[in-house]
Amino acid sequence: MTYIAKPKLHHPTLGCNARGFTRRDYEGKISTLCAGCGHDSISAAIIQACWELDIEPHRVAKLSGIGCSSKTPDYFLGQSHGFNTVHGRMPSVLTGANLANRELLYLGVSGDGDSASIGIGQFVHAIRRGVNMTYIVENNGVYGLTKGQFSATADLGSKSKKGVTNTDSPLDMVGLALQLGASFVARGFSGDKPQLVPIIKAAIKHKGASFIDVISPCVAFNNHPGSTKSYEYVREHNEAANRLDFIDVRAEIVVDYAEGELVDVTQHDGSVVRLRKLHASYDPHDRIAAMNYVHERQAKGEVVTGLLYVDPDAQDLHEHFNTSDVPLNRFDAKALSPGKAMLDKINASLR
Amino acid sequence: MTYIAKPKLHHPTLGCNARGFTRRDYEGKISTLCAGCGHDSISAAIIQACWELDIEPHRVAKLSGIGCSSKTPDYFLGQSHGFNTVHGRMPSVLTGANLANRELLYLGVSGDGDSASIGIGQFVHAIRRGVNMTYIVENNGVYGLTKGQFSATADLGSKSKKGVTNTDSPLDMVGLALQLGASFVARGFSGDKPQLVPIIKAAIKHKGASFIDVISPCVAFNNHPGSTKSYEYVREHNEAANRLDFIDVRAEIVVDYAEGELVDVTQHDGSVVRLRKLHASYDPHDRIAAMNYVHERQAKGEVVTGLLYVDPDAQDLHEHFNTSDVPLNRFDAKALSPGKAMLDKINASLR
Amino acid sequence: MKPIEAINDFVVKFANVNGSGSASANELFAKAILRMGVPVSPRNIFPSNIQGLPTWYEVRVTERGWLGRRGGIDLMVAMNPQTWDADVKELEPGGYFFYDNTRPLPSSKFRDDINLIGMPLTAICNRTYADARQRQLFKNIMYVGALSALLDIETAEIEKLFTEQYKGKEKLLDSNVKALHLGRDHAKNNLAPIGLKVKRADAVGDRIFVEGNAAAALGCVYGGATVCAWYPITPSSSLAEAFQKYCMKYRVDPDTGVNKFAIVQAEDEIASAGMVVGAGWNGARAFTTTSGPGISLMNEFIGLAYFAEIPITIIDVQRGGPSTGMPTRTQQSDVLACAYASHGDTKHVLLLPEDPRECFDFSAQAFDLADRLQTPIFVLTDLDIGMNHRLSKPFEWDESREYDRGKVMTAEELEAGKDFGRYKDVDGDGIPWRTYPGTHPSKGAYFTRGTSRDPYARYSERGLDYMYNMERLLKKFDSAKALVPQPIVRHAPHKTRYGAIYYGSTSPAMDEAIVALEEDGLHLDTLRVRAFPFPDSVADFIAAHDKVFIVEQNRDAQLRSLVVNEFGIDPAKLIPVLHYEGAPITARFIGAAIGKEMQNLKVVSIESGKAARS
Amino acid sequence: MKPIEAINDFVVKFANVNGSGSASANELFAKAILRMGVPVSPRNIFPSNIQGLPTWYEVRVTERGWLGRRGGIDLMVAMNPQTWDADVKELEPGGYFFYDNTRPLPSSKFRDDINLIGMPLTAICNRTYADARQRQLFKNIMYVGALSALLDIETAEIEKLFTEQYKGKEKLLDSNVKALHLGRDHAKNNLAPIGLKVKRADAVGDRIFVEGNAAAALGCVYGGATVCAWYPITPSSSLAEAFQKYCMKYRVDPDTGVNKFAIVQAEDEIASAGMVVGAGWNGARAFTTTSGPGISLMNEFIGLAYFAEIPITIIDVQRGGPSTGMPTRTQQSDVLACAYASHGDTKHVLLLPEDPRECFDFSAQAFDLADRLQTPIFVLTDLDIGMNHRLSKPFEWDESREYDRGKVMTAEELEAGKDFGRYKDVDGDGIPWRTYPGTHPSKGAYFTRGTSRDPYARYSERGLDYMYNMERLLKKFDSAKALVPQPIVRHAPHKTRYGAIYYGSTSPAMDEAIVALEEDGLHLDTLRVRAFPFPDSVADFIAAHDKVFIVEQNRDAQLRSLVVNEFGIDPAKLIPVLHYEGAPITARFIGAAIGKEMQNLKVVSIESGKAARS
Ligand SMILES: Cc1ncc(C[n+]2csc(CCOP(=O)(O)OP(=O)(O)O)c2C)c(N)n1
Ligand SMILES: Cc1ncc(C[n+]2csc(CCOP(=O)(O)OP(=O)(O)O)c2C)c(N)n1
Ligand code: SF4
Ligand code: SF4
Ligand SMILES: [Mg+2]
Ligand SMILES: [Mg+2]
Repeated sequence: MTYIAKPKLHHPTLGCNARGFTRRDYEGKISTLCAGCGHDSISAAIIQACWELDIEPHRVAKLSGIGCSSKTPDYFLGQSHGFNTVHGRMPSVLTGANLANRELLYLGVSGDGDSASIGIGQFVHAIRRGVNMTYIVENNGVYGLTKGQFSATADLGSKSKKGVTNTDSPLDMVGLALQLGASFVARGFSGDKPQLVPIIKAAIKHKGASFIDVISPCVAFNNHPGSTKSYEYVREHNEAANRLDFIDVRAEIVVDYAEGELVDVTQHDGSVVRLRKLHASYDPHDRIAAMNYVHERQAKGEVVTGLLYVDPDAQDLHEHFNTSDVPLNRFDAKALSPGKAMLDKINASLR
Repeated sequence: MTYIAKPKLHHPTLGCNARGFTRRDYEGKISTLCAGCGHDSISAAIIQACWELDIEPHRVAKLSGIGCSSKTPDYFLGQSHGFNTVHGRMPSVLTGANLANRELLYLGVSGDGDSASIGIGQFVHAIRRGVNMTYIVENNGVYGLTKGQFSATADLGSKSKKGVTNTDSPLDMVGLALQLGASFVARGFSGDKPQLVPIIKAAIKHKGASFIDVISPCVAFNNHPGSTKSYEYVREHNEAANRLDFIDVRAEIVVDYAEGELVDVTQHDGSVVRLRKLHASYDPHDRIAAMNYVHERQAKGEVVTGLLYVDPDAQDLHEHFNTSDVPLNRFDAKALSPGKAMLDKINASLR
Repeated sequence: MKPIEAINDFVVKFANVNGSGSASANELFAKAILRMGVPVSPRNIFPSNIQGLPTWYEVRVTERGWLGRRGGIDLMVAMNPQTWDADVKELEPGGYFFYDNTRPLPSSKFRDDINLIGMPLTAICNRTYADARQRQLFKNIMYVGALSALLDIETAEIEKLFTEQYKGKEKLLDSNVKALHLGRDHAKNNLAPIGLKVKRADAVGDRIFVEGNAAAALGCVYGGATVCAWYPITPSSSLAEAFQKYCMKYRVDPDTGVNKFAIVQAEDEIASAGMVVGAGWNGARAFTTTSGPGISLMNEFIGLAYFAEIPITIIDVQRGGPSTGMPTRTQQSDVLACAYASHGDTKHVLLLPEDPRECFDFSAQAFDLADRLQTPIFVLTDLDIGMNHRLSKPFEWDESREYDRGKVMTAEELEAGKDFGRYKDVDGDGIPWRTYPGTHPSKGAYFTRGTSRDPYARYSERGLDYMYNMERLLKKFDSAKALVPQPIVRHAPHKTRYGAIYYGSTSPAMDEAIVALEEDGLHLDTLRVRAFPFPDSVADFIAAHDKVFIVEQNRDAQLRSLVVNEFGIDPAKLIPVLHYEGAPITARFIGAAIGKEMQNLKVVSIESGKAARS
Repeated sequence: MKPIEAINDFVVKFANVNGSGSASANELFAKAILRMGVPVSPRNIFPSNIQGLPTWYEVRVTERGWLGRRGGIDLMVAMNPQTWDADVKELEPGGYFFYDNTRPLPSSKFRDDINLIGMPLTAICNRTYADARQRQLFKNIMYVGALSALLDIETAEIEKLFTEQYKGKEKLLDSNVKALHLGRDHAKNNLAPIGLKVKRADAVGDRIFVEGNAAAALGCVYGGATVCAWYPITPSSSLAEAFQKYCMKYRVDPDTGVNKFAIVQAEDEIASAGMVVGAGWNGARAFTTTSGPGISLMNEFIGLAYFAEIPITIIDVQRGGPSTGMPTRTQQSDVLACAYASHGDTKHVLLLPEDPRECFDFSAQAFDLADRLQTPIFVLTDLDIGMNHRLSKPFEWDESREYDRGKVMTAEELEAGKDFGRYKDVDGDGIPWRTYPGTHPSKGAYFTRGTSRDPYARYSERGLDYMYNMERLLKKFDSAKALVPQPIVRHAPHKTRYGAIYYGSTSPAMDEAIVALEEDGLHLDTLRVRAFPFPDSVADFIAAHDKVFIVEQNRDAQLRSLVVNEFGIDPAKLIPVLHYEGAPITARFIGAAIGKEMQNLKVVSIESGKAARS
């Protein structure tokens, strides 16, 4: 049993953020995942990101499907409402929740089985609709909770602990998200917190469907040498497209290195994502170029990480729908029922 | 009520093919679709392709979901078994059927609602698995049978007859199929039979998952000016990547025009797809290039048609599974039950 | 053979080709009669197809106000060659057969016990109109004109309907009026009068003429639904589409122009259910509408909503099952599928409206019940009510009505230190308290899941925690009995040992059948069930009778098994009367079935009576 | 307080941390006793988690062969600090508490009515092994060694098991033997003897020791399944995985090396069902295996297979519902969900195996039934049978057995001009003929659909065609009664007015309870239902008794409502005995529940008897 509370998360000092919360205030129940599970590191990164963004914990809604990864929302943001829905169908539940109250922050946490296998349909459509959410897939290439069967992101030809070989070509969630028109697409690695935290922060601040594919090794079932989802492999083949700093609105921007290699992305709320390019070739505003970049690198066996595409002017489902700023769950009968007089008119029109 | 039997299909002469079948032998019940429905033209093209390929009608299995498009298998190949399954789930039924008897030809006919909306999940996974089939989406951007609601391929911002505006970004089935690793990807137009017939022939001869997206206008609900799925629009913006001739094994190849502008693709069975390139830029063997090409053209509002990608050496699910050539549905108890002696051994091992 | 004679009491059936524009003409015909103060009850019998297949429109003209399907046709308007033979066959002896005699037909195509009314519609149209489309459309108006002459329908009423319909489109108005009179005059001058007549009456009252789906949609608007997620499926699509229409009319903020609603056409029924669950969890009133296949797909989410206790509303407009079944026919065959939907031990609340008025009332009430009971509420209507115009009591709304949002703990209450156990029965009714996400910075947050948990929503695999929860759910279900619409009992003029239970769209046929049976001296008390779980009054009603008929429109007597199951009543007492061929049940069918049974029972009881005495 | 004394009749419970490798050690313990000719019945109680949470292994040692769960613990092996208090609490007074006393514990952590057996396991391990993993693993072997000394388990048997397990891995073998003796010797030298003993006996016979899931998988291999499509879900995954394992062993053509099977791990349960439907339609024997949530998702396809009449087999290894429920606990709560699965009027065939032997038999038979009846066949097993080793009659297979492929019309028959109506009842049993796709160039092709059709499979919306089909399906369902496994009746030594009906995993507890009740002079006849639809013999059994108990492991008495529903029996006669907290039902529970009821009934009947006389 690993304790998110301890070593992994804690800064030496239990500092307070602008709202006076310490990291502890962003933690949840004690994790019941395997010692060393990548998912726990992602929970830690989420906690860190929310703390740094001064988010009020209770203004976040955490939704997940079923799986080890989907259990994690119970292990962070203990003051937020959470919903462990059903397997593969979290995107629809999140969409509905988002429609009911646009004021909360929506965090969707899922696994590769949950999102790429059973859930790919709902994933596709939630992205298409531009639901305002941060959607994190904790991608380990297997079904952890059911003891190591292949998921749809499993490597072609990889062998399971039970000796079965996978013959289906793997789904590339990042390529798919780009293809589907997600307005924020990134990939991280549970083993690289410095890169992951700002990605999560930028995603949370992005308005629209933010998708983060996080490679998160399953130490119990898919961490063997050769697995492209193992710690070793990702460490060796991690091809960071960029390093980013997330600069919140309040902070003023200090340029601390040579011009030219910097890309600043200003999001709708004025917050800025600053990318330190590691590849001249690559431009985070060009969807088609991003797809290419990812496909080419992937073909070379590299795991491209970083913020791969962002459309800072994206619209979300509520804008599409022109829904009121007042959350729909707050209206009462007076606001919603057209009233008796109108009903009599309607009756008259039906005679 | 339109009669597939008449004008549309019939060649002046009721000629016989190598197996002695006339086109009539490939027809089915009288279509009950609207006069002018694109789907009827696709049925006609299928009939033509099967006739030209000398396929024995009863060796084809036709599977579909639910929708006007999914009704069409009743209107062609009357001597084939057909299965009008449930909405959006034809791919799984076809997969199972294919596993049971690898000797038949599997034709999956579906609509954009059936495959892109409710069915996208099963579509994705059937393609990933490389099921040996010809999968045709009769794409009109609407739900015809339920009277004109948007499907997932509907244009962004288009207005339905009932005055609702579509705010979801459309799915590009071709881009998706390429992304998913389909080994044969093409797009046709119900109004361009000369191009469509050879595409269908090549697809049928391809071993692996062949996907054809056929733009097929719905005259009842989505043929209005401005609809990218209308006859008018496609005629104007049809950007053929190539023109192809399908040359069956038996026929010897007559080169009838300048070298260089030709690409010959020889498939596993020796049959040849000959492409007359219309765009130098473009190479049907390069998946990533094909994706680019399609995305760029699409961005310009063009409808790219033709054979866009083919991997002539693709493997199918049976090869992945190493299943016997003898169809699984043909084995009897002697072949399948390990027998009494073995069972006694097993019992012994359990004491 | 004597020609049928009847005033304000006959059935007209139009046989058309779908997509030919006949629908509006036929509706015009029905409405005109209604405007003369004579109740009508029309029914569409349409194919699962867009254009070119046979479609029928059956209008029952009934001054006595019998809105059920009667069965039998007195006047056939045969406009579809494809179905000619069947249409000829279906007519009652002495009935009238109106047809297009432009092309002469051999007498073999007719019957000699019916009255032929030939009119050269095509000829007249071709003579009058150049454009093909016009010929097609005005032919329909023309036969309405002819019928108005034959049946004494007041042209004034028809013209009034035209003016309402074509406000601002004067050209269309005139051409329609012209076509009408063309037909009417031809009939006047060339056709012999017939024995069927419409006579102005005052039998309609303040009733409204509306489709159940529109009524239910309006009920959702008034009931405060703000989130609708749906997937198109016949016969429920028009409900969601009506909701969209009404929202655009009544839910757009006049000042800001923003929407106080969100409607998602989801990718399928699973997603629709999921969205509704998410919205319900987050405190919005949310519903989906579907039909049988959708219910099957929603099973997993229904189980989650039951066990995690999420308020959701599902309106199932039933059609012929199983599987894709008969998409354009009516049935009451999802009763069991909904009552016990999903794996494991589950029970769900069902509301069973009889007509548009109750579609409105129950849909609105469903949201109160969902919030109060924190569980899925099913409104089970069907194609017969949903997609046909039905004469119905006008809609009513009490201006002072507030929504019952159920047990929602507020930030204030939490702040005040009120104990919050999400799955704890603090009030003894089995209904726990909930909080909306985002309510309070440090209190009231909980983790919702479909797995077993303790009263404080903490994950638990302990048998005792599980049992506590499951038994509380039973208690909650019991609490529902008092909250749902109560049954309606009707006592026969004479005391009787026989009763009948029925529900939903069976109502009008049942009312008529009861009167017919009484005319034969067969008396029954009746109880109309309006919701599940059944209040104890249903058991009392059964206890008070020797034999109770249960009339339903399905094969397996589904409601009957619910009655047996929930009350532990001896099934021997409950005689099923089942009609499930897809067309709505008729008074004649019910009357015959119950009549026969009662005769037998009488005989038996007399004999056993004898036996006893001897 | 007297220490418990018992020979070959006690319950040992191991409390461990999951993922700590205790499972194999505990199984070793159970098997060793089995090898001494003494029946054991072990049960895993595990969490829905991979590593670090509490897990228990309960072994009942029972020379009399009672394989049900007894309840109560005589010897607790407490290896998990997390659950210490609960484990202390659960022990019977006078029971033995075996624990690791490396770290001294305050007496407050114990009870004074139990016997403590402290052994410094950690100390010994740390002393003996350097490597942490070894310390962990061998600690388990060591306590088995100690227990072998305390309980007189023959080391020879344990060592034999080692040799079988580590064939070829001598190093492992030796180190295990070493650890075993380390523990055994320590116990011999330091621990006081206890009152529980294992004595060699001859009570096992030729029975095999196997998990129901493995048995069912083997049944599928023997039954001729060639296509398996599944989606992982506890507790069914090990069934599909066993099928894979057996196929790789017995279904690879020795000459060509090709597979005579195809197994797809589908993307979800909807796809699994769809693939099985496609394969069944195309003439292959196909099955899927799942648990509750999967059944909910398969609902639409189940309805299609019922209505389009496609042979498919679904093995549902039931777990605690509703929703995600209790994934690692057992229940019989999918009975209704399966029997009436999907919208519209449907009824499905259920097979109800009691143990691994019947899991094998019924799974194999399911494919014959599916082909014969052309409909979904459900095999309803559960976690208790499926995931625990259970002593069971050995598997049997008649070498001459052929598969019954049902009514499949051949090319020859078609060629000979035999009339083919896909949905026509030509034999009077409601079962139509079918053709495999590709059978004949010009005859026998048809279009399969989920919509209504005529007997020749042509699309039809006619009520008569629909009714013909629906009533034929009822007839077919009736024909199933004679084909499914028949109930097993047991008559009490004394004539009795009481009966009991039970099924599935309840069997062993029931057998034991009956004997206990008889010892108290309470006699019941019993009937074990083995399939649905129920043959009439079930109704006869009920008719022959005044009161019949129906024992099941669910909340809502699901099988009882099937009995009432299908036979129209007065529910008052049927007394539900329900156990559904997630742990398997026990003989003690059944005995207590039935005993109490029967005492009451006796009293009542005597009094009413009096009443009658007076
Ligand atoms: C409908 C349904 N089918 C199957 C399951 C069983 N199940 C639980 S988790 C899981 C897979 C989880 O895989 P993934 O999403 O990758 O999460 P991980 O455990 O790998 O983090 C499955 C198949 C379920 N809970 N519900
Ligand atoms: C589970 C289910 N949901 C909904 C429907 C209703 N339905 C029938 S066809 C259809 C859409 C068909 O659209 P498409 O696949 O594009 O076919 P088209 O009619 O446009 O050719 C829908 C929603 C259904 N039959 N089953
Ligand atoms: S099984 Fe894998 S995914 Fe699950 S907790 Fe353990 S390491 Fe993590
Ligand atoms: S509705 Fe549209 S898709 Fe359907 S038949 Fe008519 S034209 Fe074709
Ligand atoms: Mg995973
Ligand atoms: Mg379409």
